[in-house]
Amino acid sequence: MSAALLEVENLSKHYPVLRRGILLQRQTAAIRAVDDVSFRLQAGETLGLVGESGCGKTTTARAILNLVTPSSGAVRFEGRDILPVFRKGERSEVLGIRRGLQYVFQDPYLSLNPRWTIGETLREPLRIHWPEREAEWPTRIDALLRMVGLEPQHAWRYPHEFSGGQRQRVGIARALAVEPRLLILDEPVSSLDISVRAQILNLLAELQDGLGLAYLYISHDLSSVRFISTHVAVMYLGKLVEMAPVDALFAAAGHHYTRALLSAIPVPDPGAAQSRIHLQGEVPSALRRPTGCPFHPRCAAALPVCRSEEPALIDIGPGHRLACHNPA
Amino acid sequence: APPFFKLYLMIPNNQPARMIWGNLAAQQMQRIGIDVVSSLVPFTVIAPRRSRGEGKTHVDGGWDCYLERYYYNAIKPTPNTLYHSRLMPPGGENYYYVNDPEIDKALDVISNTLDESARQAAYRDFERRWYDIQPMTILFYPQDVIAVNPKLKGFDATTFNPVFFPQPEKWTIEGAGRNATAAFASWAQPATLIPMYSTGYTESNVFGPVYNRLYEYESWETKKLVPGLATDHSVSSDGKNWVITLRQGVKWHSGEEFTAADVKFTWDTILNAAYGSQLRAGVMQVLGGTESYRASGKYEISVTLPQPSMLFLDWLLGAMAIMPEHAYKDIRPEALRGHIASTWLGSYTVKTSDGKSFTARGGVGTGPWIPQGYDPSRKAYKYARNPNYWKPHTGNVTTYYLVNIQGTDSVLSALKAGEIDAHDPMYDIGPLANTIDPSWGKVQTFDSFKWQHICYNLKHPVFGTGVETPLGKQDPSRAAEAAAFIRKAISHAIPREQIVKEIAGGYGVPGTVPMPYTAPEYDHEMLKPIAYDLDLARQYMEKAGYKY
Amino acid sequence: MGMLNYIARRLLFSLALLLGVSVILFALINAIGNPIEILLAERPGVTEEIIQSVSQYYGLDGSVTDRYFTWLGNLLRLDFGTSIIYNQPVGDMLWTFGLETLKIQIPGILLALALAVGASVLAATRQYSRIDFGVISGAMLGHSLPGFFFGIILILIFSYWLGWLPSYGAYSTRNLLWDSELADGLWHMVLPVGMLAFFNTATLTLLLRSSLVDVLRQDYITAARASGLPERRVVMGHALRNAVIPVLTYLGILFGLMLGTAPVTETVFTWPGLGALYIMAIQQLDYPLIMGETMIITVMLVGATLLTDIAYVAIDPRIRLG
Amino acid sequence: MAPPLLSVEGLQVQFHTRDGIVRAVDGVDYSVGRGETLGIVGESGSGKTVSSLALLRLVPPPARIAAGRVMFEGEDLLAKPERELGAIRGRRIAMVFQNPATSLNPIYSIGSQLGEILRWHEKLDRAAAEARILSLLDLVGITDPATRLRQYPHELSGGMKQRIGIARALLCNPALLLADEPTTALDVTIQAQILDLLADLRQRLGMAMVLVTHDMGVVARMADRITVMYAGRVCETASAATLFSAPRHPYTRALLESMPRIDHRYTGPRQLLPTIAGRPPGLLNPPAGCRFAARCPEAMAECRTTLPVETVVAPGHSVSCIRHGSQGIAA
Amino acid sequence: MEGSIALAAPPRPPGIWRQGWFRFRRNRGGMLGLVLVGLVVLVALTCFLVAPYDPNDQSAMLRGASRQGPSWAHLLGTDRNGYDVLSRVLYGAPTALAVGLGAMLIASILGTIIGGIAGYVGGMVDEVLMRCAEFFLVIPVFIVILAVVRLFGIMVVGTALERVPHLNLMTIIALLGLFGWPPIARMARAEFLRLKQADFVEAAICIGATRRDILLRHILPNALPSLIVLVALGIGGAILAETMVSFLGFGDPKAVSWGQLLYFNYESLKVAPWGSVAPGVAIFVTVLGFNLLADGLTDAFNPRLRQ
Ligand SMILES: Nc1ncnc2c1ncn2[C@@H]1O[C@H](COP(=O)(O)OP(=O)(O)OP(=O)(O)O)[C@@H](O)[C@H]1O
Ligand SMILES: Nc1ncnc2c1ncn2[C@@H]1O[C@H](COP(=O)(O)OP(=O)(O)OP(=O)(O)O)[C@@H](O)[C@H]1O
Ligand SMILES: [Mg+2]
Ligand SMILES: [Mg+2]
Repeated sequence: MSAALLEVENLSKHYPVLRRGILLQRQTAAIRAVDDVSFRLQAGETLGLVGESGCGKTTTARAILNLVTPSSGAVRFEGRDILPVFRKGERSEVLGIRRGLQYVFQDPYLSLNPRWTIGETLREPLRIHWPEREAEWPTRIDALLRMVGLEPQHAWRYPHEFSGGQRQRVGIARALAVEPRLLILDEPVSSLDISVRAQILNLLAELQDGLGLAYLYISHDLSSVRFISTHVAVMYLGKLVEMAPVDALFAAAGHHYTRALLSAIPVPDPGAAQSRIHLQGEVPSALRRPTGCPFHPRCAAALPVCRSEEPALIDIGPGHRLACHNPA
Repeated sequence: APPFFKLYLMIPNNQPARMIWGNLAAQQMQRIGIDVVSSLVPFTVIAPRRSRGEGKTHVDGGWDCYLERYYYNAIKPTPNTLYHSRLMPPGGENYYYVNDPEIDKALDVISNTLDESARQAAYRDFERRWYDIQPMTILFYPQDVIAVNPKLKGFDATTFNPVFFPQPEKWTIEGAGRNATAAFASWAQPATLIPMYSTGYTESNVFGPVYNRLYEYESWETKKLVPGLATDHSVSSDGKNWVITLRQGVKWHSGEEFTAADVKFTWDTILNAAYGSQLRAGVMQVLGGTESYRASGKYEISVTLPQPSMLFLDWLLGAMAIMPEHAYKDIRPEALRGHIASTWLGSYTVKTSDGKSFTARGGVGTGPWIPQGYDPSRKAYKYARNPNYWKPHTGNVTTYYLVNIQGTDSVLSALKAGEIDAHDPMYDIGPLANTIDPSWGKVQTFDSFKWQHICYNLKHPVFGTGVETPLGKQDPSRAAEAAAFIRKAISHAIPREQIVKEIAGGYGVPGTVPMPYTAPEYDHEMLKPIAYDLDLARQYMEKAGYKY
Repeated sequence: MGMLNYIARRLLFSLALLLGVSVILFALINAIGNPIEILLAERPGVTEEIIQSVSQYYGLDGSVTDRYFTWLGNLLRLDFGTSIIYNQPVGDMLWTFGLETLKIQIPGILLALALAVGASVLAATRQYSRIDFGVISGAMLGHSLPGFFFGIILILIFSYWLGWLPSYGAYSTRNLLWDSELADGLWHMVLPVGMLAFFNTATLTLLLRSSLVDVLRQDYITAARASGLPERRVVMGHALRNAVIPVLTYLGILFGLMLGTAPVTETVFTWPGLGALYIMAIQQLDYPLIMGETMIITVMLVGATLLTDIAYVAIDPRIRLG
Repeated sequence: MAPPLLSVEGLQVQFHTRDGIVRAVDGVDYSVGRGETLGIVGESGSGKTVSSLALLRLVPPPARIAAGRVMFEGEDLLAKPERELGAIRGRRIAMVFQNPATSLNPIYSIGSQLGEILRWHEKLDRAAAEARILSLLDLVGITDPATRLRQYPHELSGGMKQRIGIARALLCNPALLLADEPTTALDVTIQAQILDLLADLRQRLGMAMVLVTHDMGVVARMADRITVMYAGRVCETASAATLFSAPRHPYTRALLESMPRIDHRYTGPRQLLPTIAGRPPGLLNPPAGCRFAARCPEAMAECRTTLPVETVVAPGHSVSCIRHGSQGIAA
Repeated sequence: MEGSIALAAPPRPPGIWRQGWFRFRRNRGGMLGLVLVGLVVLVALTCFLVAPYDPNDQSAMLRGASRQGPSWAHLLGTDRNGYDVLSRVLYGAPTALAVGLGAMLIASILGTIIGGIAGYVGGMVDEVLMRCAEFFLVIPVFIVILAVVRLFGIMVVGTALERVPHLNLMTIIALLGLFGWPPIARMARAEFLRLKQADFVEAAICIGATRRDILLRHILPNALPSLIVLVALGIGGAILAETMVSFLGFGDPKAVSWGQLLYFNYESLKVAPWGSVAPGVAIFVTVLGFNLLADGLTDAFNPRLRQ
């Protein structure tokens, strides 16, 4: 296997649950938001990360970028262990890594500084990374805007003068400003209107082809995951439960949770016969995680062993990994 | 032109009117070339500076000059206690360091002579000298003005301190039948109601009707001393030996009989340092010590004074309330201030010698009114008529209240609403007198014994001793004269007439010397009003060597 | 459990707060020197001996720290000491004066709350209407009117010109209204309570209206309407209770504010309460009284905050104190 | 043909804002038969919520219902006095809201919120009300209903709250259920559960339902007929099968095409999604003519000046598009 | 920098402040507030030009004309001191503004720094600072001001401080500032807390912005509008507090303040109402101005709260 662009190894993030005593607080439990997650992502690929709300998708992304400090684990970007660099590296080293790896946020309304024009927002990365090339900034900003399908004169506008889709384009342009190799996209279209979604998805696809980017595409909208991803990873309660190339997963999901997830998506076709797998119960909270396989209380195929033993993520096919005692 | 010198004027900040004329005075001084830095301060700032400043100037921690209201301790003027050069702080009360041989001489005579005409002459000497050198600038004599319920008859008042107090036993409220209730408003809340602890009329307003004195004033009109608890006295020719005969058959409110032991007890307590009486220093000066008096009979006191003193009769006998030995002697000295006898909050039992007991709700006295306690939320002191009073009540009031009401507006509202019948003169209602309708308030004025003045630190090198004046520097022997010129200059710069008219609402008289305007000792012939004349004032400044 | 924990924590904090306030104030008072000496220096004829003996009586003869701890120790036994000026136990004075203060403050708040509820319901349910505009404008004007000045004007009108209401004090000495202490007491309360209520109604209305407007926009209100509940029930039962929640905190603060500005209110109306007492204590440097009063007012404030916090929990099941 | 249970005719709702009049709903017509499920789809801001609230005259100020009729069981709801409308709200027509977290009053327990409605409408006593609520909670699939009664909304999960919301709507056996995006705020797996529940209830109780959503998948699964809205107006109404198989309006078609589909393979050479360019018009000063004209690939000059009116192009299929058979009125 | 893209630049569209101004301009109350505040500021700046008399001129008294009703010579009459009421009221404006602005300057600096640190750093620091804020919030400010003014007045006697002009006023301002910060700190904390987790701040972190950049370029400017609203409200409050202190006679005797004017004149309200009414109205107008301004600002900058 060639060296992966991004390699995540046993990444965990635990949030302490604090309880206030009369004088001091003490930790009574931990929310295991991300628990021992490992995956690799090759250059040019798109890994779709799916799962229900609260399963730890965003936390994984933020931990990779050191926006939250991971509790344990390692993240290697282009073969380099980046967490120690974030922690105590030189600023130039940190900037080097930041250049390679960027983040696009879910909510375009919140991800732009409302007090800055788009031009100012886009100038910021240039100011930080190439302060010496000030003369080139304006042309670069023009180019970025065009690249995401906006007009150069949009640089003078403020975020509130844009629609959601346009804002998301700006968010992407900002991420692209530093010429990254990997974009982490956290539900980039879920807050957009249906008719705009396709525009952004297309843009992402075009950018990927044009710039050779790799994406970590986080979503709970499986249709768009299917459209954009080459590989899919499924998370459940902070754990990866299945990982496979996209068609393999949609064709032959191994995990009962994955299957349930897939069958829960309503297909826009009145005739479609939907054999649905009913999932009982609600998503358990990350705070009160069941023992054994985290999915077993909702799983129709649960065995006694599922209750006591946590299944490991093992290879079951080419690029297909699964954590289940009783695969479908 | 640069100012001639700088002086710091302190204006007590507790009374708006005084602050107003203080400001005005400061401005006027500026107009004759003095740089005045005035500050409005609480009296608690002034007092330590003046009692412990050792005569230093303001910048050195002492003081330069400030505004004050003053009155003497007795109805008969007693300037000897305040201006004698022997009585400078910390021992005495000559806070201004008045140090003038002529004044000293006159004061000695006033204090000690037994010859009334000599005393009158000395008063005149004192006034003349004062008028000449103006050790303080007397601004004006306020006139006391109050408003009373038009139905109230027999009301008589003065602000002479400490024996002024309302005398409701003489009041008749018309149309109220035989059992009238009367009420009187007093501005401030008293601190303690044990007579020897206070010289203020805030307190004597309250405890006054409860106690008696050995001599009392027949009326405020005549200001004549008549027997009270004493019936008579005799004096030796040198004025030192006194024998006082006491009234017999007087009963304390508890039923105990009043005797000479009570008088001795009163004086003993005042002189006993453990009680911390504020009168102690003054009484000590008059009596010299506890050995100078004794109960020479059940109804007789013999006193041997160290030197003759006008204060003995006019102050000690005429103004000092007598306290009951049987009721107060068992109260520990330090506890007396906080005792119910002093606060009137609650009740306590007084044992009499015949084994009976009496429940007291305040002080125990021989006076016409028996305390019925204090209602803190109403701020009202209640009194009941003393049925066994040794002198008959002449009015129809049987229940009497004394209420604390703060504020001029409030007191007038109360009068209008019929809640009170009269009030003390602290309210300064002069400016509002024309808002009072005769249907609910009768405006009444009476003699005041106060005056307002600007006082100077007479150790100050410029306007006190004069050594720093141009004239004083030129000719040190004329330094004192130069300082007097400056003080006279200031005196002429003060528009007294206007102050009286504008600030005191016309109720007052321009001032001259520290002598009550209505006292017989005030020489109206000699003490012509001091003109407001800035030119004259500037001429005096020039006499002191300053050039405009 | 969480609640008890919270209260315990809160009390602990309040204790620290009280200690802090008392230390600062004590230090400040003592920085000016022996208060007795300053006090008595004002009176003629006071000698060093007298100062000594009086100081001793008031326990002012030790070092500052000694004095502080004595004071604190006495405080723990609820002994606030004796007022230097009035020679009365400070505890008793605080009690009588405190009752008088609460007598106008609490009705002031309750009345204001009632009026504010009425006005804001009227306004919020007719958002953008003329009534709404009127209520907001009125509340804004009232909110900006200096309370004490308003009080003075009230006295001028109702007491001086019209002569309907007494302008000072809490009681009449004589001539009680209808010969009844109760009626007379209530009569005296009208103006001060009116002023406090007016002032607070304005502020509360501003807050409550905007809170209510917010709540009325909420889905659950639409849902309640969609369920066919009558408008009255929707507004009073569903909206108002929710709208009151953010205003609750302010009620605590408001009470504090009223207590804090009691000196002004009580000066204007010559009310025999803590505020007036405080002014006297400050003017006369009656340090046991100053200390005791500051403590009591702080305690009342802390208590009010605690109460509002508890009221929160009672009204809003979402809030768990812990 | 029997008259439909509900028919909305020419409904107009306007927001009188400081900037001017926002024509949020500008002439909407649709009808729902007894027992039928109508799906209303449209983009955000197209007026779905406002139009359904307007049925019960629940639009918030500063909105005003400017025109139209809402005929329900033979009466015009818009003309009814408030008092009589109260008897229809919650009883004959009930609503389920989009966000279960905000549509329950946070400070009352579940039992008291539901009980209040029952006691008001049916004048039931406490015990009878409670019994009915328990049976309904059971019906909507809530385990341990007795405990839930005493709980507060914040103590329940999102799915559970939505079930309660549905139970609340069903309390008085309504003839029509208005469900405004009942599953948008929920997770996919929970959404599937709720949709199942709704489908099940509709069958068991025989109610008619208006299901508002912007998810084509949801309407495909649930609706008998579908109305597509765009910028405050109806574009097209047809039976579910027709709409998906033979959409007439360019907007409907573009909408259907532009969605990535889960049942489609996208691997291999990169494919792009067909998209609709531009964005919906503002409703403050909506363009004259067809609202979609500016984004429509097929638009003619006439489209920009002429307002298309809804025209039946086939039985049960009506379209508002000049190109596709509808007439227009010149603006 | 900005000029460099000017080639293709169309006229610059309104920025957030301009936008705010547009929204503000439509708020009638806010505009009225602005006008009132503008008036007070104008008066404060020009009082020494427009006031007919020196504020300390008591000459009316020497003429026997104190407490005179309005006349041509004295448009608002004279007061008990013989001062010209109009001049006194006009000269009160700078004092009021000094109090309001001074106190809020102190309060907002303290509040923003403390609240900012608490919100940004979080954890134990937050806990301690917020306790501290609560401490100051629960202490009855007004009571403390009275005590401190009185005691401090005695303490400074004989020290160099005594010669500082307007020491008393400065004490009051300092105290109002010192006790005025907690609400601002709370707001600043909430805003910093919110903004520190805002997506655009995280985006800036991803881009490699330094902490300084984040605090000064992203968080602070976005927190400002909410804080400005509080400050505008606080100014009115501070002015009111000072007048109350002065009204009780604890104010700065040398300062020409409206509260002082009331203190001297309210007892003669019945015979000379102009002496109290004029300053009362001045206080009212000023406080109303700041309150309306704050309200308009809320509307303009925090439409979130209004919608
Ligand atoms: N700062 C935090 N403190 C405590 N718990 C947190 C924190 N941030 C996230 N969590 C918890 O971690 C878990 C995972 O959250 P995360 O945001 O990563 O989920 P997600 O998969 O992105 O969900 P969604 O689809 O809703 O965005 C959740 O249970 C959440 O409650
Ligand atoms: N308070 C308001 N003031 C002005 N316009 C409003 C207001 N509320 C809603 N609107 C307008 O009404 C139009 C329709 O809103 P509505 O909520 O019905 O849309 P929707 O189709 O339900 O959208 P969504 O899918 O986001 O729920 C929107 O364009 C919106 O701009
Ligand atoms: Mg997420
Ligand atoms: Mg909607």
